[in-house]
Amino acid sequence: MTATIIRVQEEDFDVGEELARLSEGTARMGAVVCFVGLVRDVAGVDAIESMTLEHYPGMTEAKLRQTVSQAEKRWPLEGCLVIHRYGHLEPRDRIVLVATASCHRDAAFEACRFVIDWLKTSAPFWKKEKSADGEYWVEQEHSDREAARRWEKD
Amino acid sequence: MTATIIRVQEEDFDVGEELARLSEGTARMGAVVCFVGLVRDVAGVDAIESMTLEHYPGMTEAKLRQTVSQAEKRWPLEGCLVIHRYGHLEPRDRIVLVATASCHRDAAFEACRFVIDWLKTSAPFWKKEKSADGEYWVEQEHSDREAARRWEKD
Amino acid sequence: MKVLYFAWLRTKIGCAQEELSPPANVGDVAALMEWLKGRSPGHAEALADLSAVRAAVNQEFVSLDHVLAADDEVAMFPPITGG
Amino acid sequence: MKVLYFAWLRTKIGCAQEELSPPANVGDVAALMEWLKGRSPGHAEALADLSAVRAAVNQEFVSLDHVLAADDEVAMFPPITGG
Repeated sequence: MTATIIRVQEEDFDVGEELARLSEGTARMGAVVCFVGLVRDVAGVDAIESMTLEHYPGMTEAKLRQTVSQAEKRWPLEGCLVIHRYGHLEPRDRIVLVATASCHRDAAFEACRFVIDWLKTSAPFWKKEKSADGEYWVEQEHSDREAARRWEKD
Repeated sequence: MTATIIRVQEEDFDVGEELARLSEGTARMGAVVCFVGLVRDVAGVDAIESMTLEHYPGMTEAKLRQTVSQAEKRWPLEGCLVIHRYGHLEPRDRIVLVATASCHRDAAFEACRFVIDWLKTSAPFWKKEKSADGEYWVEQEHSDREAARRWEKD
Repeated sequence: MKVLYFAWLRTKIGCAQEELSPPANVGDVAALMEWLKGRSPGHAEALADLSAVRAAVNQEFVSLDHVLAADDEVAMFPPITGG
Repeated sequence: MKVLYFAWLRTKIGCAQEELSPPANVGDVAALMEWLKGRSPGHAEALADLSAVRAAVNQEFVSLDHVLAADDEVAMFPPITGG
């Protein structure tokens, strides 16, 4: 019954349309939680002009599927949607959408948090930021590793 | 700097448009979390045909403003949006949208959860469900009171 | 004093809003509810079990011992079920 | 064996993908990285600090002591930064 949608794409997405697609065909979901990651115009002290997201085609999709499938095992979900963009992005652009649907909001909130936390350290994406100083590859944040690790304890 | 949008309305809303409105004028928000509450077609064992949401005009808006303002004090938000519908609703219809935006996802997730938990026991709305057995007023759920109470401990 | 009723209190009482001038000995919300029970069988039925009734005065939730003023807006309703 | 490079490993090595047949004594990922350093100054620079390099074999994350087979797809990259 669960609707699972996973897409890795260069194009932007429409959050409203995607959420509507997630809830097609069922009236059992009472709660939809979604996370949208956006490009910020600052990183530390630098103003970001643009960003390039590189990924590992094939492995990315496989890892996203694994992550979603773990979420579906841990929580009673009616639907789960992950869209992650790659390529050239500018400040305010959407990078990623995670949406989870369940009968009740607890499961939807927890599963959404799990998927984005886990995705950040398991889906093979690499960000290159461009500022006035030039281009540089972004380093992994300690807080992201910690956030993912938290879910391993349970 | 924080964008605060609170609306109580009979009409439906477009989630994508509303989220876009929330992030207008700033490229500082890296994370947007949203919760959408939908009408389900079952409640317990009964099939729901439709629902009517009554509210207390004036007090509703005041309570939503208080809730959002508490969230803005507790977390570093760049924006917070609450839209709550009233009137006649059918299964799959959207009831409520809560969206929170912040630089980082922790704050956005926590604040969104806080606003929906708090709203459920502090915004004066009453649901009447219609099933084959007739119409009845919905009783408050113990789990909703507990969810709101959790935030009082901190 | 403006008194508002919501949800099943409204349907049992058969009216959404009344403009009332309770006597001086009606000092708090509980006393107002007791006094209202005398207005009609609908009022009596709606207010029979006060443990199921919540109140707001001037759009803030209050307990039943909240002291009333003549120009208050008093609302009575069941526990809320929004969201 | 197909070897893929991503992010700054790709830019330092100057190539995204190589089809290689390492000698039989190259048994695991660490040995492959050591062997790759001899291919060019770019390879040597990219693989100078292995603590900054992660690997996947057949699209699963592995540690550097993962044993290799001749037809494996091996990927090398820095810690990931998606989302």
